[in-house]
Amino acid sequence: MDTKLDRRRILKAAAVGTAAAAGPWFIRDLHAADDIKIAGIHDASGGLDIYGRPMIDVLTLAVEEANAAGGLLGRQLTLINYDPQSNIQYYTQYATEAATKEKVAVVLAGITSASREAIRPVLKRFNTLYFYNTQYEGGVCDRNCFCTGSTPAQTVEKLIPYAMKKFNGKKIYVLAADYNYGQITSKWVKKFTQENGGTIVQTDFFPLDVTDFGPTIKKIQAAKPDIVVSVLVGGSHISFYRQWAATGMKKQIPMASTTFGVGNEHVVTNPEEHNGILAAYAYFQEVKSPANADYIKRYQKRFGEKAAPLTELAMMTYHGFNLWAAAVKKAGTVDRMKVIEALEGNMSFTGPGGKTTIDPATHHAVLDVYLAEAQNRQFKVLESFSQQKPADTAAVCDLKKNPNENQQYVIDVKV
Amino acid sequence: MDLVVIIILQVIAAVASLALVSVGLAVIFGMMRVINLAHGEFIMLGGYAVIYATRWGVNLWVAMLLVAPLFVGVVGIVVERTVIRFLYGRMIDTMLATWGLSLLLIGAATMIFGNTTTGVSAPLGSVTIGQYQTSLYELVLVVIVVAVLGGLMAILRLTKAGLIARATMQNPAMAASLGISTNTVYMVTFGAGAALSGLAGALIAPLSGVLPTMGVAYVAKAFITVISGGSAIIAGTLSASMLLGSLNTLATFVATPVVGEITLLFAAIVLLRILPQGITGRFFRRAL
Amino acid sequence: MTAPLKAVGWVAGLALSVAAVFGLPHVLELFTLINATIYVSMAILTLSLALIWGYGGILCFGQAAFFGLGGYTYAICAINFGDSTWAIVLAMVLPALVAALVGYFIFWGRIGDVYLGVITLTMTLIFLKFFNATAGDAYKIGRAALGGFNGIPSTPPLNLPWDVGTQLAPEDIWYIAASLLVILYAGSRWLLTTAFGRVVVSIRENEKRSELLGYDVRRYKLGIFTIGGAIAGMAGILFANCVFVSPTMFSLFYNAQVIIWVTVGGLGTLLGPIAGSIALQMIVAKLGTLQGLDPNVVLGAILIVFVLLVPKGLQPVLQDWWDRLREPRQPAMPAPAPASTLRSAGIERPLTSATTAHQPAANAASRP
Amino acid sequence: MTPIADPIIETRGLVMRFGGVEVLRGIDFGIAAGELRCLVGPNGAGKSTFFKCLTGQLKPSAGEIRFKNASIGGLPSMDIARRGIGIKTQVPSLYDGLSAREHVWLAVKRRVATVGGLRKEVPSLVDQVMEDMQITPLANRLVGQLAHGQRQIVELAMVTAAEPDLILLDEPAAGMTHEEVERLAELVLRLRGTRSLIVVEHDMQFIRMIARTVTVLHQGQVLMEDDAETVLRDQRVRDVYLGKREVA
Repeated sequence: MDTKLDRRRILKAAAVGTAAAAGPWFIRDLHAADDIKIAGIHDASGGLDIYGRPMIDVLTLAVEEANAAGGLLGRQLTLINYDPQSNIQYYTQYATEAATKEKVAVVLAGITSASREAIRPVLKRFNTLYFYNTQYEGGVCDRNCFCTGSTPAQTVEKLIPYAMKKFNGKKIYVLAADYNYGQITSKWVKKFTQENGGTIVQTDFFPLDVTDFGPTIKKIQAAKPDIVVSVLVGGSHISFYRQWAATGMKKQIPMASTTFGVGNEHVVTNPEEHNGILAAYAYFQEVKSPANADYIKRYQKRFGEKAAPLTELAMMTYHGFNLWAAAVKKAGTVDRMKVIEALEGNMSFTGPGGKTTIDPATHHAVLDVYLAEAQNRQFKVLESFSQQKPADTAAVCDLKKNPNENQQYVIDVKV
Repeated sequence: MDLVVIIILQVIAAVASLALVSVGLAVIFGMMRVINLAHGEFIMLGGYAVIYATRWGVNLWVAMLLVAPLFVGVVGIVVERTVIRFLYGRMIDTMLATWGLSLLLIGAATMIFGNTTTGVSAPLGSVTIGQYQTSLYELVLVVIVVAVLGGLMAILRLTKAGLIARATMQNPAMAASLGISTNTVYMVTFGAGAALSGLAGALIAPLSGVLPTMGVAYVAKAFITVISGGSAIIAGTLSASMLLGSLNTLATFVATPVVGEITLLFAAIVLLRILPQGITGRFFRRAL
Repeated sequence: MTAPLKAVGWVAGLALSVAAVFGLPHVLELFTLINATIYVSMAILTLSLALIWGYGGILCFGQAAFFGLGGYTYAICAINFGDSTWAIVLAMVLPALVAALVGYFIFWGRIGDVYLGVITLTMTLIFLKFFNATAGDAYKIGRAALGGFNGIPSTPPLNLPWDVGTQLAPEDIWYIAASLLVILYAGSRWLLTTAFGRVVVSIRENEKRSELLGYDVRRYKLGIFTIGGAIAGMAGILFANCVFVSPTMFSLFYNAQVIIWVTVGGLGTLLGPIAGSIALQMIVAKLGTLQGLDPNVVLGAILIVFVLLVPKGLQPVLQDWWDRLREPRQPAMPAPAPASTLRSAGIERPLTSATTAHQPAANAASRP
Repeated sequence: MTPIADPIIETRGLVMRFGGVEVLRGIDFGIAAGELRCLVGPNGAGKSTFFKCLTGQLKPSAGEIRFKNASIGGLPSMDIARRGIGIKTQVPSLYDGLSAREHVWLAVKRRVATVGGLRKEVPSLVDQVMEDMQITPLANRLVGQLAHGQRQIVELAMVTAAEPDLILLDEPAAGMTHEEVERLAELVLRLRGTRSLIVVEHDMQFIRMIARTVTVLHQGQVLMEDDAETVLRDQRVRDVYLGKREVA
């Protein structure tokens, strides 16, 4: 089928009819004929733009800096940013366009797992390298796809015992968003709770549009847990933190979260609603390192003092881009297979988020993980754990043995 | 025992909030037979009115009870003058036009305010009932809803404006022949309905946060509640809110929020199958 | 139109559509062709609503429910069977069955106008909430996990009937989708000329009268509603092949879009809504590429403007203009000043179905 | 009141209440097969409500309706229509967006489906009705565009095309020109004998043209029933009418 597609693509006249011309939202810098094109597909509008905008900014800055430093292999880079408007349909459309029309060397894209799973088969089919740079539930096993975000075995594994120790509690109540990420992550929460001698009193799942947590808060009160763990996602779920504080429960039961802060929850809520919430990610803007301080200076210089706070999603996009760039340099070409092979040679990059190394067996990243506490609209980094392995995905995926695998495993968490 | 009390309080709160988000739509539907699908966006505008008023230093209660209803009421009047008044008697067309308005307002709000949840913290703190705690604000909310419905009833029953409104509602042609300007009545009614929606948005803001797309979550529920209630404004809204709100909350307690929502929707379908004219189409027919 | 002219029109239309179906793949790039296929699948969904609302007088606020069900049924069956042949059949039958059930519930319950709208809307919301809540392990049908909010990303593409090995390329899916649109359009036109279709239209025009003549209006409404469900299901299959299935297929947004397309294209016409849907999708996609302008603003404005200024929709208005161009007014009439009289002349014309279709609803809704 | 030996339709103690208001207060009424009966009475006497009960548009609160020896009270309109009652309503109930021919076609098609018959005969049957009713020139005109009198005729054509055993005509002459009224009377007289008819009318001239027996309704009850001349001369009837409106 692939050869057929290629032949057609060559035969096809370049003329584009006026019909169905869904052009991208271009941010094109320079374009000489021998530019290396790369594409970013992140939501700049719609419900997910809060996650997407910093990712777009970081990627734009990364390409600008790379070009200022002379480009890659002596060629300039052209970044095409597509805005899928938080609509899954546009993800597939733009991924197809990036791969077939623009013939980009790499696509950095996707926020939700749904968007990733929309793009992944398209890019695999059209032989275009794919980087997914978001924290997610783990399990993707596809040689064409590199996942640089953290997965539960890297973050939740640290977060739960820390919270249990700090708050001196064993009974945990879990609130999770009702979709893949929440379902799978809550299983990991259960696993790590039990491994540390705790119990899960109850796990409740909430559709992403739920804003009324009244009955749930009463249920939590009745269950009397020692700790509440939030795996809530998105704008609607922010109302939980407000309602929780309004009932006065926040002073009584402490909270840890696998998601708080990624959507700037700590900026939107008030200190009395979020102080003391624990979270663990592969990056916090507050991480103290010279590389990070320097990067934030550049970032704010480019996008202004009020630029969106940097999250793991944004920073791993930066790391992802740089890993790809390093691999291209090593391979001496943008050819997809050669770059994949270069990345599989334990390619690593050290940046503002610490050191990120590609694990050749899973195409996930070995990362530095930070544990922090929300404090007055910022995070206070409490501890860091260097070079955490993607043990969850590694349990189900070995691309060295089975390079032709192509699926997302739902990791069977033994609980 | 405490749990029973707390569940009852939760049910009451749920009924009150359902009645609150529906009453603006009910006024417009009951008086004018117009289904305003931009209702959710009026709620959203009420929320933003509170956010911005408090940012500019207005007292929270003043912002919620005065600024937001006034602002959204004015928006309602503008909408009525520019769009709705050309479409009286064309129910489906008004639905489509207000649907368009809804999209327009969502888009405009996204462009102006950004697609980020903002909010204000709930005032008043919490109260303890036995082993349980609940937000005092939620209880005050119930009192406010009762006051709003009571006030609405009083206006319709006791004032001259109410009489005129009821007369126009019963028989527009007759009212017109008595020298009542139905045009003005409709304009004021639409404005009042919008103001009530704005009030709802303002009162909800501290609980759920404010987002350009927040209306979508309410419009379907309010729509279903109002239609299930039938044509009587207050009795209809109240009876349907009681039925649907308590079913929703109880199912949420027993099972999950999804089951709660689905229970509400199923109840509405069954209700409409049994009583195709809504609850007040069959019972409390003389009520307001 | 005179008979020969009509025949010429049909032949020309057929030639044009054949040219479009088979010509576009040679002109368009692959990604544009895939987009075009998506537009066509949505046009088929629009056709289903144009049929049941415009001709059956049933304003269904939940047409996307059948679209989503078609998509899900296709994905689940195709994953389980491995072969898409029976999946296609089931993905048409199941939405039709659900439409029949819902229709039985509605029409035998004598639920009309706005109440019907509420019930169909509620129905989609139930599907939306249900499918959104299926992320857990418990929600697996055979080998297909429903996937909750994420949907079923690995929806298998169509294969040749009973030949699992030969999966269809995007171009082939375009041929199928585009020819299906042409066939369904022609089929709908034919349906409306049959006895069944004419009775359905009579019920839209005056339900009470048809009843007083002895027609069982419930059955006719059920029939057209079920057909609409099946067509929407087909649209769902095609959409699943171009994108993939997810709960958003049931969302308020999709339901709203379809209603907007039909309104803009012209209620009581078929070609108008089809053209309207394709044009508006192109506009919205184009707008998505402009910075700072939210597509919702434009979509909303278009809807308001159409309801206020062009309530009949595009096709009837264009047809008026065309008729007027071809057949200038009788000499007895004062010479028309073209621009200004066009609108008023439009009102003199027979009440087209677009305006009359609104009447039963408006009447029923007025006070007793 | 004379009991009728073999009535085609008969009501006993027919009552229709709306809320607290009793619009029909126990109507006993009947006509023989092939009879033409006029029903008169001032506005609000309950004539249209009576027709709505007979055609299933309203479900009577009490009482019985028998048609061809079967009880039909409360049956859906559709069933009653199929049993052979046709009605021309007070405000013409037509399909404004359809042509006159389509109206007749709908009626003929329904009759063929109920009674049985060859489908391919439908078009010629339609043509015949159009011819009989002298509306062939209007065949392809949209009914929404026709003048009021023409609309009345089209509705009548449609109702008769269904060949019901009993035809109810609610103010068929309203809004017609003098010539049209004459043509209407002619048509009605032609139907008499083969069909049973009940005609509600205010136009006394029209009544004189067509009717033998007249039933007077007043305040939801049968006031009197007699031959046309007697009824029209009756003082009570005059009072009843003059209380409300002039006798036309």
